[in-house]
Amino acid sequence: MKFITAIIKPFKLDEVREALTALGIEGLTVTEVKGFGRQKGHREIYRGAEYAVNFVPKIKIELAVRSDMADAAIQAITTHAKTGQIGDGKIFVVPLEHVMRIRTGETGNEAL
Amino acid sequence: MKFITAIIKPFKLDEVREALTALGIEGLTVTEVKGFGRQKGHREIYRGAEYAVNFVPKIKIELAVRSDMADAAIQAITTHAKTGQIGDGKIFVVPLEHVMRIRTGETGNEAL
Amino acid sequence: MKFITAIIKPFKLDEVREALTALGIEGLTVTEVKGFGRQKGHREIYRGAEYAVNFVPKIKIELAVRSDMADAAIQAITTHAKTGQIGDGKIFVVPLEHVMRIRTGETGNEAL
Amino acid sequence: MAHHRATITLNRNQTMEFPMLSPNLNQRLNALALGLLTLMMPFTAYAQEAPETAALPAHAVALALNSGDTAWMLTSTALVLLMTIPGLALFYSGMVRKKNILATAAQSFAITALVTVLWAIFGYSLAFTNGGENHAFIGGFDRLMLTGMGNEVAHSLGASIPESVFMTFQMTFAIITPALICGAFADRMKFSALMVFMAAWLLLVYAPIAHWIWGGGFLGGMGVLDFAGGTVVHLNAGIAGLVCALVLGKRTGYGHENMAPHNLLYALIGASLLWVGWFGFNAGSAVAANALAGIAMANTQIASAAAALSWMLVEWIFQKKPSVLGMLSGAVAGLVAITPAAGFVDPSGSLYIGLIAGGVCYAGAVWLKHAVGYDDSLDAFGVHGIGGAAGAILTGVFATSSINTLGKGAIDGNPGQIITQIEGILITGIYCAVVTFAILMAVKYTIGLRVTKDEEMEGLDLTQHGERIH
Amino acid sequence: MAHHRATITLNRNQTMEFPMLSPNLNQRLNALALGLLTLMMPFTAYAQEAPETAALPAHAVALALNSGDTAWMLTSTALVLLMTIPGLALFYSGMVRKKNILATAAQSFAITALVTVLWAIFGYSLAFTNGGENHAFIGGFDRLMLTGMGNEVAHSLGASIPESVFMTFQMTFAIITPALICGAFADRMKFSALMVFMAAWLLLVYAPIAHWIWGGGFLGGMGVLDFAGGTVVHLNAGIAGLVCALVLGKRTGYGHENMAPHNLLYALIGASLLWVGWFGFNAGSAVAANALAGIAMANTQIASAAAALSWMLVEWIFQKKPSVLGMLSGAVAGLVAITPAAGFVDPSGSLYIGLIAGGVCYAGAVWLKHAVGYDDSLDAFGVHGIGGAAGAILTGVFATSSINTLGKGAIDGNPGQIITQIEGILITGIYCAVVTFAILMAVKYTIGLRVTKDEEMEGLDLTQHGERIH
Amino acid sequence: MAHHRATITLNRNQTMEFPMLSPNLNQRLNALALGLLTLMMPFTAYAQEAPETAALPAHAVALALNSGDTAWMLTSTALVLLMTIPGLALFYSGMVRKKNILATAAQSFAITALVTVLWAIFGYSLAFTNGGENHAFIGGFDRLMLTGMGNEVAHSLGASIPESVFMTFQMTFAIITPALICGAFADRMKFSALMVFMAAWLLLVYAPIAHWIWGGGFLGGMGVLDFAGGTVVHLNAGIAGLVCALVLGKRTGYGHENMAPHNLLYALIGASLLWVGWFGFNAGSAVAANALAGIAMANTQIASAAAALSWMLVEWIFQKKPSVLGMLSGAVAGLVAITPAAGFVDPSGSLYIGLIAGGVCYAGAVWLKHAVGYDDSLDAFGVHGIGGAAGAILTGVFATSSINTLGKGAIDGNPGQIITQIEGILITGIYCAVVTFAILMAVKYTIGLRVTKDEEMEGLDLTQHGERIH
Ligand SMILES: Nc1ncnc2c1ncn2[C@@H]1O[C@H](COP(=O)(O)OP(=O)(O)O)[C@@H](O)[C@H]1O
Ligand SMILES: Nc1ncnc2c1ncn2[C@@H]1O[C@H](COP(=O)(O)OP(=O)(O)O)[C@@H](O)[C@H]1O
Ligand SMILES: Nc1ncnc2c1ncn2[C@@H]1O[C@H](COP(=O)(O)OP(=O)(O)O)[C@@H](O)[C@H]1O
Repeated sequence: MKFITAIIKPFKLDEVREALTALGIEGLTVTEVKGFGRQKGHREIYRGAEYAVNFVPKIKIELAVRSDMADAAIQAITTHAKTGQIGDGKIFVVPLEHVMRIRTGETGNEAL
Repeated sequence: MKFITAIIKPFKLDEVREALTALGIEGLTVTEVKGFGRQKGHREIYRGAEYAVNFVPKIKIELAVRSDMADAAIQAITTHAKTGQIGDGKIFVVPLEHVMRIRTGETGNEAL
Repeated sequence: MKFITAIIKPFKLDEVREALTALGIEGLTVTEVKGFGRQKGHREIYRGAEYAVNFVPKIKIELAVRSDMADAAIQAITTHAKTGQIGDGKIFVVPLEHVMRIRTGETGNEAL
Repeated sequence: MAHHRATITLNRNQTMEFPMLSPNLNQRLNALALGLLTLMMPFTAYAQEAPETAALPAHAVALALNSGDTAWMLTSTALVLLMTIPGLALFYSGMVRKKNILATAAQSFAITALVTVLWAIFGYSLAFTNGGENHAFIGGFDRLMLTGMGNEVAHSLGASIPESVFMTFQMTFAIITPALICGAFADRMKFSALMVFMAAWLLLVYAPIAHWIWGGGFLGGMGVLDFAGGTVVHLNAGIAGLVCALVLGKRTGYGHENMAPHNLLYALIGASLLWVGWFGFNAGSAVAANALAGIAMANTQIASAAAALSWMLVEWIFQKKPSVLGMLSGAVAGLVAITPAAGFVDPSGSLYIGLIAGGVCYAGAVWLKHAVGYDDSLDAFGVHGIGGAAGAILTGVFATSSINTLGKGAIDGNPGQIITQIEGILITGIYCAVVTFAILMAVKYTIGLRVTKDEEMEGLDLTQHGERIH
Repeated sequence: MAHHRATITLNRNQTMEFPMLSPNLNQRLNALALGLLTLMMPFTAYAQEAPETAALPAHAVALALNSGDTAWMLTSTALVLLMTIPGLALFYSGMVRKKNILATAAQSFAITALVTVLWAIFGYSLAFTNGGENHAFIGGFDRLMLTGMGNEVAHSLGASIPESVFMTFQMTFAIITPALICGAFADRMKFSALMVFMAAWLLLVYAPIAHWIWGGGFLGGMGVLDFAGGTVVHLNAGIAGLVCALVLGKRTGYGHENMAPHNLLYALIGASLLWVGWFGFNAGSAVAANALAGIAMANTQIASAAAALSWMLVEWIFQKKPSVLGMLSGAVAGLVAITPAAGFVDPSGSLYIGLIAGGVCYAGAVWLKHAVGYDDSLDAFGVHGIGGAAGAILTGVFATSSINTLGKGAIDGNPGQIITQIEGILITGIYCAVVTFAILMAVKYTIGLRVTKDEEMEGLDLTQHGERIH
Repeated sequence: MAHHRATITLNRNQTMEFPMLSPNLNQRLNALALGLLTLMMPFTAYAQEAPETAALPAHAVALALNSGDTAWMLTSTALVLLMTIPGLALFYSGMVRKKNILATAAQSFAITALVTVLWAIFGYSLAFTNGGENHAFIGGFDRLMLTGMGNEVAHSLGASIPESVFMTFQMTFAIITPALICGAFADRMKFSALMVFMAAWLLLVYAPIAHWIWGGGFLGGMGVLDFAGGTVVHLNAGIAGLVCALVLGKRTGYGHENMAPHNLLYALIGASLLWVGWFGFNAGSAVAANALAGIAMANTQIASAAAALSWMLVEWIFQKKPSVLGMLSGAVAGLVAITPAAGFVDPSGSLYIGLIAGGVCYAGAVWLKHAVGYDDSLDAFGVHGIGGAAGAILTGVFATSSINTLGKGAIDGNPGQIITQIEGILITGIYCAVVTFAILMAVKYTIGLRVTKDEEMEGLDLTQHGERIH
């Protein structure tokens, strides 16, 4: 199994989620994060002192998937999170050793 | 060492934390997240337009543990986070390569 | 490639970020988290009932780096996040299998 | 309200007083009325309508318009409304957890709407008109749906202002009293149950008690001093709150879960608006823009400040830190305690009342509540019940005829007043407790009082109103 | 304002009336004026300046100061300003998404500053002074930059208060009207465009219409009843809002994106302050502290409450839950609908008006908007346009001479009044729509009306003001 | 306050004036007093007590009650209290970081409580009673603990309102002045130190200066024009703030850390309530509901709006964007600048004063502060100090006897007034600076002024009050 972490632009969340659901992925976890990267943040003015805010609001999606689903999932995220403009985000994949569904105690693929 | 990520219901946090402390686990990190899964979110009404909020508030617990502690920790989380109802959450485990305590520079198990 | 997760004290964020940029690291993701560990939280009073808040506000930095950059990055974080007082935080490293930049579809090191 | 006590007196020995006082008084009044009216071009019309006033109901008199008094009472009405929305709405919602903020504020808002309509339909008439042979216990029907409240009529408790202003001013009191109760059962009552309970409570508890003390009923006749509503409003709401807290039971998780307020700044805005609005509540109860209103305002300000300081100090000593919530609660405690006394004591009296109230209510909200173990969530009883009782008794102590000839307290050589005050507290408190309990039972066994455990955990905002703060 | 109707009458048949009325009236006025003035030590000076008043412009009269009326009008002015800042600012910003909260609130604040200055320079003069041969359509230049508004002069619409007070009171009406429009185009108009649009709108739409109905223009002459501005303020703003919504188009993502309010508690504070401030708006429109002001306040309170309840009920039935936003919108709808009627109907009339307004505006904001498909984002048209029209018509139905001899409605045997009211609505609405559209076009093709799609997505707070709520 | 200047005059040439003026004036007053009193049934008692008034202290006169004036002053008092709580509390806490929001708001609230009690005990007496041979410098003890402030007495500065009202109105000024200082040392002063400092400052700085200018002291005698407190309140608070900023030093991280406000909407609510409340502050300073109050209100509104626009414009030009905080600061700057002038200039004068104030204070808060390098965190000096000084000088320029015979400025052919105004600024400023510095030192070397670096980093909410916003 794979643990996929994707950083995307906030307003793309619904689109990406629907795409993943379409693939039959039934669960994922979302976190509001701040990103630092090529895309520069906005500038705020305060009492004449204008300062740069280096961080851009982003959404982090974490989902555990069956190994054979990983590529499809990554594909889905890329296509639907893409705007072509700087700041679209990244996808990170790490091997997932063990999963358990708390409610049932199921483990492995059944737990996803 | 293992890096355990658990998604649980918010009001179960204190109970789970105490259980883990009882096991001698001295540290963990908590994040407020939004979950998407079998458990469906609430519905909000706004100017007659009722729309579904697909995401459910959840708590993510991240903790690094000694490999020999992993199962005990998972066990503790499962027992104390469980309500038996849909939405209880998941536990994910990935292998942890390296740990360091910033204050002391200790690494490996001492750093946990 | 490595996926580094560091828990640090909030007011150290800017310093750490600058240090990492100096190393040529172009991206990272930041999350506001609550930490539980040796450092104990503050106490709040409410209607005479004083209760301990076990969690301390922390910042989680996540960054994916080229394997050969990992040590330098860890070094940079340690030096700049350190105050020497309890609660400085931890650094966790897991192997990173796959990375993709959504905008370009680049993968591997180019995607970082 | 001081005036009615005068009326009471007048009523008691009409035979001797009225014959000689009223005629030439009325002459003077009419003269002035005429003089002022002729100055208002578009309304000269009304002057002609004067004869009509012959057929006035028992509670009413011909309007002897004083534009200054009227200006102040219009303002006071706005100020007292400000106390409930947004004042109380913010004070209470600032003390709850995020998931209940909207629902808590909505309770004050919905009660404002509900009581306004019920007060117009029957509340005012039952409380402030003449009840004939039952007058000692309840008013009559002369003003059902406010009929006949024409332009040239006034209530005998305020002959210099239009009855419409007096009615609306009283309406704002009828609004805030039930709204205060909500603090006791925060986070757990069904919205539907709340609406039903409050409607019944207004009819069966507030209207009668207001009549007893202000409307010409027996308690006023007994000589109970209650300048602006310490007993009618605060003690009354506090007792009702305690009964609610006991009947509904504790919030789920009370005691072990952290129920710290989500945003105390809301509570600070609310407490501040309560403080400012209280000028209308207390100084407005002089029903005139005169020296009595002035002293009432000064006393209100001083007592509130003194209580804020004393609560702060006590907490600083016992908790090592002066909490913001403590300052706010202290200020409100002082306002509650000075309410019955505002027009009867002098500034030093109000200073003492404030200092005492801050300490006593601290004990009530922090110590007594935990000792006895009920969950008076936002201290409706701890502050309004205890503060109201303390204020009533202290009025009996510090009332001085140098401020108001209608009130002599212990320091003015009339210790008996303290007994009278306590009688007032007991009668009101017991009646309120019994009837409140009955209403709660009726609601509980019909539509039910409390939300389900799951709803309570998800929060009232989403479950009762389908909305939330993001 | 009821008064002006009287003036109209005076103007129409001056030849016969003034000669006999004014002399001894003036005597009485001067006598009193003198009497009062001599009591104000530092100002005895003015007594001497009396002769000056000989050279008064057509709209003005000598001040016959009534301190009570003046006190109430000073207060009312403060209350109406409170309606816009922070009232409306909060009501609107509480309904938008986080990224637009500051910008939305800033619109009300900036408009307050802009209109104040423009009103002082030309607005007041064009609306409320005598326009000579064009008087039926627009006022004159006697008060450009408020020159000559000395200490002993009053406006003929309120002889008992200083003209400075009358001018400032009217200013607060001129402020809130454009501010209300903002609800229709929330989240998408450029701040620069907003400032230009509002300046032009005040000059070309508000000032003339205010003159037509209150300043002595032809609509008042036609007998249209508008006690406190249902047509001038609310219908006017509502129509302008609808045109704005249509011209600017929908918010990006409207319909599929979740645009739920970020923090409805702000909206609740705002609605509450609107409610309280409305006492100044409606009761202040009596331009005196008298029985008419009293009844206007009572009616305001009752209609607002009734509408809040009826909207709540309708929503409870159709949406299964009574939303907080629904209660707030209902209360505002009731306040809007009672505005033209406040000084013409009795409490039962206001109860009916409120109950109807709540239902009608619910239909407007929830059903009509989705049916027709425009994006009147915060329901400026749904509540103020529809509520304003409903109120105007219902005034024609429920006005009764038992409350105000100046207004007879259908229930008082004068069904024709309904027609007159509808005429007023049509004339105002059509003129407003046409001119508003023209102004929008002018702005659109010069500096542009709408922010870019990216700016809209990032939010107005950051893109228009470089600030945000953290 | 304009009135006292008249008194001054009277005092100066008593020998000739009083003998002839006062008797028949008093006759008139008493006549009226009697007339009015007899109309208030419950108080006829007081009529008898009239003789008492023979033994009045030097500062007092018999009350010649004007209910309209009293209504307005009761209202003004409520409005000025509203400025501090919640107005200033929100304005300031809206500008700080999340961790300091509650503590910042609590400063205004705690100062309100503290000053109220101290003002009642000694402040009022020292500022507004007769100090005998030291009268030029400080008042006396006739009103310690407000003794003898009966129902039939007035202060000579306002004979038509009860002294209790005058005292409470002045109290609200005494409250807001120290509260304004807090803006300068936000985020870093110990709560305990703040309480001690403010108590001493009220006694040693505010009370004397208020006496010098309003209470009959030497500055008023010099002819300094300060209608509503530009010098006593704003310049005074601004200077004290600057000294505090210098003595306490900068916030940790000032300059490099991002200290952006957490929630500017709070600041917008606060600024709005300051604006609305300022009507009571300025128009209330006429101590009557008359034409002077009217013009003061109009001027207040116009200057505030003009300053908001000019600050906005300047910022738009120099920062490319008009920030919300800029509009708010501009409005407050305008309110500060018009304060001393409100009752002396005409609308065009107030327009100029506003336009200038907006630009000057922008320079003070944005440019000067960074140039000199002190950390006047929320611009207490930048807005109130600089705005207060600018306003005082501009009063000397634009004061015109066509508005108020008591004030002639440069445009009225009296350039010397500018010098007088500057003298007033210097004397007040220097005295304030010196004594403020002394008090700070005393506190610093006893209980200490500043929180520890760790406490500052954790935030004042948790460290000073054990609470926080979640
Ligand atoms: N090496 C990295 N590790 C973790 N997160 C990263 C890394 N690089 C980028 N990110 C995340 O991806 C987001 C987008 O990256 P950015 O460089 O701004 O644009 P792009 O992905 O189009 O090059 C960043 O805001 C950050 O949150
Ligand atoms: N494949 C997954 N990857 C990441 N998080 C998941 C995944 N499946 C479920 N979750 C998280 O677990 C939560 C609970 O899952 P859900 O399906 O709602 O109930 P249950 O775990 O009882 O089947 C979800 O809200 C989501 O946060
Ligand atoms: N085993 C762990 N797993 C995950 N997070 C941890 C773990 N131990 C500590 N942390 C995080 O590191 C933070 C600092 O740890 P703490 O024990 O308080 O101080 P120190 O790191 O100096 O010993 C904690 O607040 C928590 O967020």
